[in-house]
Amino acid sequence: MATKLLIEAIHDTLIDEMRKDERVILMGEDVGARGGVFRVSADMIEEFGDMRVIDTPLAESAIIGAAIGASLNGLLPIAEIQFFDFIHSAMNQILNEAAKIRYRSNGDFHCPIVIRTPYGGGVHGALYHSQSIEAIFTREPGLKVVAPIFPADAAGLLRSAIHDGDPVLFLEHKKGYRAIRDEVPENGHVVPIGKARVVKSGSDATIISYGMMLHESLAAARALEEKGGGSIEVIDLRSLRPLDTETILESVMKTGKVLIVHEANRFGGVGAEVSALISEEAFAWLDAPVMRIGGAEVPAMPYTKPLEAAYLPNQQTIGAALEKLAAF
Amino acid sequence: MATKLLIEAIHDTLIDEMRKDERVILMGEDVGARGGVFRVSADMIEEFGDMRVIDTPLAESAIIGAAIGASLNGLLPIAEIQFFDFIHSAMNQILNEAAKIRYRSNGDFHCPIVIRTPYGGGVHGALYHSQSIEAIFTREPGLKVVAPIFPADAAGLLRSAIHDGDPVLFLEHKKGYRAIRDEVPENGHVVPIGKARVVKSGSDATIISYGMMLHESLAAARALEEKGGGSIEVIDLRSLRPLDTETILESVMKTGKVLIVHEANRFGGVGAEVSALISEEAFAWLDAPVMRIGGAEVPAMPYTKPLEAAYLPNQQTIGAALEKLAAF
Amino acid sequence: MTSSTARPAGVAERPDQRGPLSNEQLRQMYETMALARGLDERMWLLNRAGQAAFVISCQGHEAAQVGAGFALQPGKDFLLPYYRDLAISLHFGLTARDVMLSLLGKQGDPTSNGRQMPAHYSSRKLKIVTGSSPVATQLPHAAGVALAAKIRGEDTVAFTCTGEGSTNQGDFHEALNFASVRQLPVVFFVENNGWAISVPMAKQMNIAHVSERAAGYGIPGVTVDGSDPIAVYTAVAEAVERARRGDGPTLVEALVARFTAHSSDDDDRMYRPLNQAQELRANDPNLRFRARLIEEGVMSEEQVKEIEARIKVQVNDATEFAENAPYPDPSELTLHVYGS
Amino acid sequence: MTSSTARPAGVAERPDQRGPLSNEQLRQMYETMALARGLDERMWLLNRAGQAAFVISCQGHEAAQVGAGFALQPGKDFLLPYYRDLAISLHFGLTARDVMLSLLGKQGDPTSNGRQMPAHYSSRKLKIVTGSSPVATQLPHAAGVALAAKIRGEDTVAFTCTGEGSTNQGDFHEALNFASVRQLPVVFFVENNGWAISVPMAKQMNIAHVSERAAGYGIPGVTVDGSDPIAVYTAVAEAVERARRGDGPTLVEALVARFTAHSSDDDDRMYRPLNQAQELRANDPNLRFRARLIEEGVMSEEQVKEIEARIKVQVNDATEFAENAPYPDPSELTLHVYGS
Ligand SMILES: Cc1ncc(C[n+]2csc(CCOP(=O)(O)OP(=O)(O)O)c2C)c(N)n1
Ligand SMILES: Cc1ncc(C[n+]2csc(CCOP(=O)(O)OP(=O)(O)O)c2C)c(N)n1
Ligand SMILES: [Mg+2]
Ligand SMILES: [Mg+2]
Repeated sequence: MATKLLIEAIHDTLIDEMRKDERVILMGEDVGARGGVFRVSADMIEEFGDMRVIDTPLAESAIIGAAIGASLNGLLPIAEIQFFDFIHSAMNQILNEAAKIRYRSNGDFHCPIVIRTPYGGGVHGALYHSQSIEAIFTREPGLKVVAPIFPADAAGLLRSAIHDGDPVLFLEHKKGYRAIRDEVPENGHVVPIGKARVVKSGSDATIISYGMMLHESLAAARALEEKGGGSIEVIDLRSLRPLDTETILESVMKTGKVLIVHEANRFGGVGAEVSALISEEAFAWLDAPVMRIGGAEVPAMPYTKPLEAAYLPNQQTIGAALEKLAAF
Repeated sequence: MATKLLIEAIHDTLIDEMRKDERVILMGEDVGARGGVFRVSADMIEEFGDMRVIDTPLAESAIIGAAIGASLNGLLPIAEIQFFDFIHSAMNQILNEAAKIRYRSNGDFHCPIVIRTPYGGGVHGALYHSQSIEAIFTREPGLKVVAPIFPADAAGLLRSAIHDGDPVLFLEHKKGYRAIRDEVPENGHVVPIGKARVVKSGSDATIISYGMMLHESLAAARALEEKGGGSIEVIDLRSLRPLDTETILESVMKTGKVLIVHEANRFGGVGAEVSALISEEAFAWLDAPVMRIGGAEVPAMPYTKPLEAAYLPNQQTIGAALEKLAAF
Repeated sequence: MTSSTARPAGVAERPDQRGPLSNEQLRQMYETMALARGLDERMWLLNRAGQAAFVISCQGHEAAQVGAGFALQPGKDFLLPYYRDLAISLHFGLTARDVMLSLLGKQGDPTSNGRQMPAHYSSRKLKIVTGSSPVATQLPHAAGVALAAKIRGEDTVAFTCTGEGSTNQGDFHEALNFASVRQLPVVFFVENNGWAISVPMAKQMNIAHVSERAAGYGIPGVTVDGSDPIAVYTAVAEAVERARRGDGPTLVEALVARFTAHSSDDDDRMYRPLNQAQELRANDPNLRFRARLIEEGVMSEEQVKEIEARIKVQVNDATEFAENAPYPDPSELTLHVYGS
Repeated sequence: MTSSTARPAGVAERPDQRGPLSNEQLRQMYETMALARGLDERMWLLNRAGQAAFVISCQGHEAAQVGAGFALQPGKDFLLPYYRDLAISLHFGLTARDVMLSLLGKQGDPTSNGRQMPAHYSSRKLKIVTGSSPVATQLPHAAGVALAAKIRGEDTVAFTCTGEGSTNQGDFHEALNFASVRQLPVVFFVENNGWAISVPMAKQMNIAHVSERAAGYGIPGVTVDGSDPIAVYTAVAEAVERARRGDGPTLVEALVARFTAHSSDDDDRMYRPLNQAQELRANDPNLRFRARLIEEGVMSEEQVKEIEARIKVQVNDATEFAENAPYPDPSELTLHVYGS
């Protein structure tokens, strides 16, 4: 098993799938000679040519709209949105078109596209290069949303996404690209969409998270255990829609205490749905209120260091919440 | 006190505020001679002229973008989006611009616009003339969202929205326009943004709702009481952001049982946030799981009668849930 | 010819010619125009009778649509229509029964099985691509359909239609630019009836012809008289050839008339004088084309009677068939959200 | 003149004239261009030294920006800039200290108090309107600013800038169309440096000049040599007069060069030959304008020395001032989400 950075796992899987299946194309701003602004598609235009690795004009709605059209005519397009923060002008194409094509045509048409985009903050990207607005998309039936933060999951979920018959929003944490390195199984590793993973098992409380906050949560859980504060189970959702209800509820029924952590602001975030789901399905098993930690309840992440740091949850704030939870 | 239809209350308040304040303008598709496709702005271009009642080209992003610009130069624009289902191409202007202008400029600029739009289904509008996608907007700090369903609230909240210093999304239920008639106080009635209303008080359980489902909920509550099934409190949120936490929690602490009902699908809906809020803040007072009822978990509301009917919650489905709740 | 301004307004490039069309084809053209009109008029009757909740019309657009349709190859080329495209959808193979099933939202409606509003014509088998109600979103789709064809080296053409008011949408701009940069085999067809619901052309854009917009993308732009199916055929045939040759997209604007209110939910007396609507009908392309074919000896009075008779049968049959068809079962509500 | 195609590429309308500018104004022009360059170069040094996380440059655009700025009335007209508009923002009254405070994200940065990335120039007092990072969103804002002025009967002009790649966005199309239909007093200024990060003009659009897009909106489109501040002044002055007269918007394209990589996060050697970047610098508008003013006797070697000296002092002072300024307190995080 090779050890790879998150970005390498994505890059290598893209190349592997494009070699295996001619129908797969990549389109987006600067994905060609530049290899993408983060170099996720480095050297791909050289191998696959500019008919399959397409530098598009600066127009997000056309990128998604054209990808949709290409998918309706037999291709498996991967559309890159340069930053999640710039996806808004494509929302009509994503939410009103891609997500509704199968349903509105009664299954006559379907739309197998993947939308890859870097999200998340902590890199001095400020209000418009740091956003975590996944909840806008997870609420949309017809769309699938994944946010792998381990290289193996990124490789396995990207493969599933490319061959899924429905549109999949594939979220890549830009801070994780070069911060997270881990083992990746060789040849064709696949991770099914809709399955969470228990990253660390425990018995006293459950942390449910995803993205970079998963790693902060792990650190907080371990720190608490070291000082004998209890045994914490940590779940990486990986897929945000569909949610892995089974894995979530199993853990809740075991520990009876839940802390949900994500980088997005709390109000209306993925954590709200997970919390509501838990009260509906596992109320009788709860020994404490389901708690949520999220980014600051402000329009977006500020640029300057002290404000950016104050915006983000971290091991300390998570640890403090865990202790509150343990005290119940 | 005059009795008015929901649509009349909105129409009359628009005229009243435009007479009182020269800075108020109305812009949108067909708002002029046509008076809007629902006739909300009937006869307004005749009174205020086409400099203040503006028939715009068919371009939602420009409607909102120009309204933003006009607000930055001293006007109080009211932008109409003909159907909520067509707001997507303006999401960049709403979420990345209007909602972030005050914050990103550290309070140097602010964006006092109102975005009026008809939402909701049950009128054979199908997938693209029936949507309830308010949760996309309620999750956005910097934006306010209101959804009055009583004529008096519509008048009072529209007045507050026009004079609010921040962008306000003003949701008008298109089925309610001519279905809901009620008393409206004269001269300058104001309802503050962020305050819910206890429409019917009760002691055994609380229904939290808004929009047309509020009326279905009221009917279900009354029906249950008549057959001695318990006393149900019914809250009309009216404002979806900010939420009236105080009124919500007070009621929960009184009744200990909560049913949340809205027309939007459940996953990631406003009800998810309300449910999560209640478990965090009133867990100890809960005698039963917080339950949610929403539209079907499908991409949007179908056209044909039987499927449209099957999509929507109604007095019967709400009543059944109430009985389940009462049984706890 | 790269812009309508090269020509007086609304005049087709070769209005005198009818291109390489056989008399048989010309009669088919007329029959499809007439069938579309017959179905459309029946839909309004059903609406007024309370049987159909919503109708939106092709009346006044038939000649433009059918003329364009004959320049394409149904079965091979893709059609990405909008809600007025009943006539060209029929030309692509949609049947009268299909149309009535979707009007009444009945089981078996091939466009959506009753899920979409009427007039959202769609069929994978017929290469009519499913569309939504938000306008202009099909234009980028058409570019994408053409992109796939070009990547595979096929000479398929994507033909997409919209109204003139919808060319003010960002998606129009982004789609034409994308298609031109990649030189994709797509034809953008604008049915300019001068109104966007109640908003007249002058309040929609500050140009005389939509085709003037082609210059901004470096593609040819043409304006043709949409009441002359042969002129439209000629202009679209040229655009289609260009696309098949690999010389990229064309913007074709057909000047048409909207005979009815915007839809059954609209009342156009609020914003356009009644006599205007009447004047438009006075110049009905269907009647003019029929007279012309008779006059030119392409079609006999006999044949006209046969055509009218066939259409009457089809429209009645389709209506009855749809009226007797069941509604979809409520259990269908949750089908086809995801494939797996 | 309604399209650049009326003129050979990149040649200004009246390149020989300098318009009604006094020698004093011409020297001010140069000083602002030079100050912008001085600040920009210092920002890169601070970035390389690890003090500034992000820099995006105006280098190569200064002449176009300052030439345009002199055709406007700061204090009366509105500026809706984009991230390269350091030079014109200085002309509108932003100070060297303001710029350095925002570069380092320090307390007192008037553009956002450290909340936005550097180069998001903004100040209500100076009528520089706050902008975001998503491109082209400021174009509809400019139309709206102009709409408010027109409704109140003021002769204020809204001047907004963007890059050529950003003209592919739907908002460009919708804004120009809206502004033209309402005949609003706005000038759309495109700084065409031939690159959208790594994407060359040819992959962005299939036309020779962005100004050709004006035809689609029925407004004048001009292309000027953006390395000649006087040519830009002349073209923009005409557009501003047109706007003040009530004759509507103009699209002005200035041909400029991007001397640096797209930003400090970019490495342009991946997509453009090193020698191209060097060739561009060989034709530095700042140096050419300085030589020209000296040659024409507008500015003496003495005065050049004084200007360079003043700039050195300003840049050093601003750097020191910003370095010594405190960061915003973390408690500021939650301020200004809502007004009430
Ligand atoms: C994005 C969007 N906004 C608004 C509407 C509502 N609407 C439906 S048709 C129409 C007018 C379209 O005019 P035009 O493009 O000229 O087509 P026509 O109906 O005249 O054929 C409008 C505003 C819509 N369908 N989509
Ligand atoms: C909507 C959107 N998509 C993508 C980006 C990322 N991005 C920033 S600048 C840029 C290129 C802009 O090129 P151009 O408009 O020519 O301006 P220039 O930088 O060349 O002056 C891109 C793609 C963005 N800021 N906004
Ligand atoms: Mg029209
Ligand atoms: Mg550029």
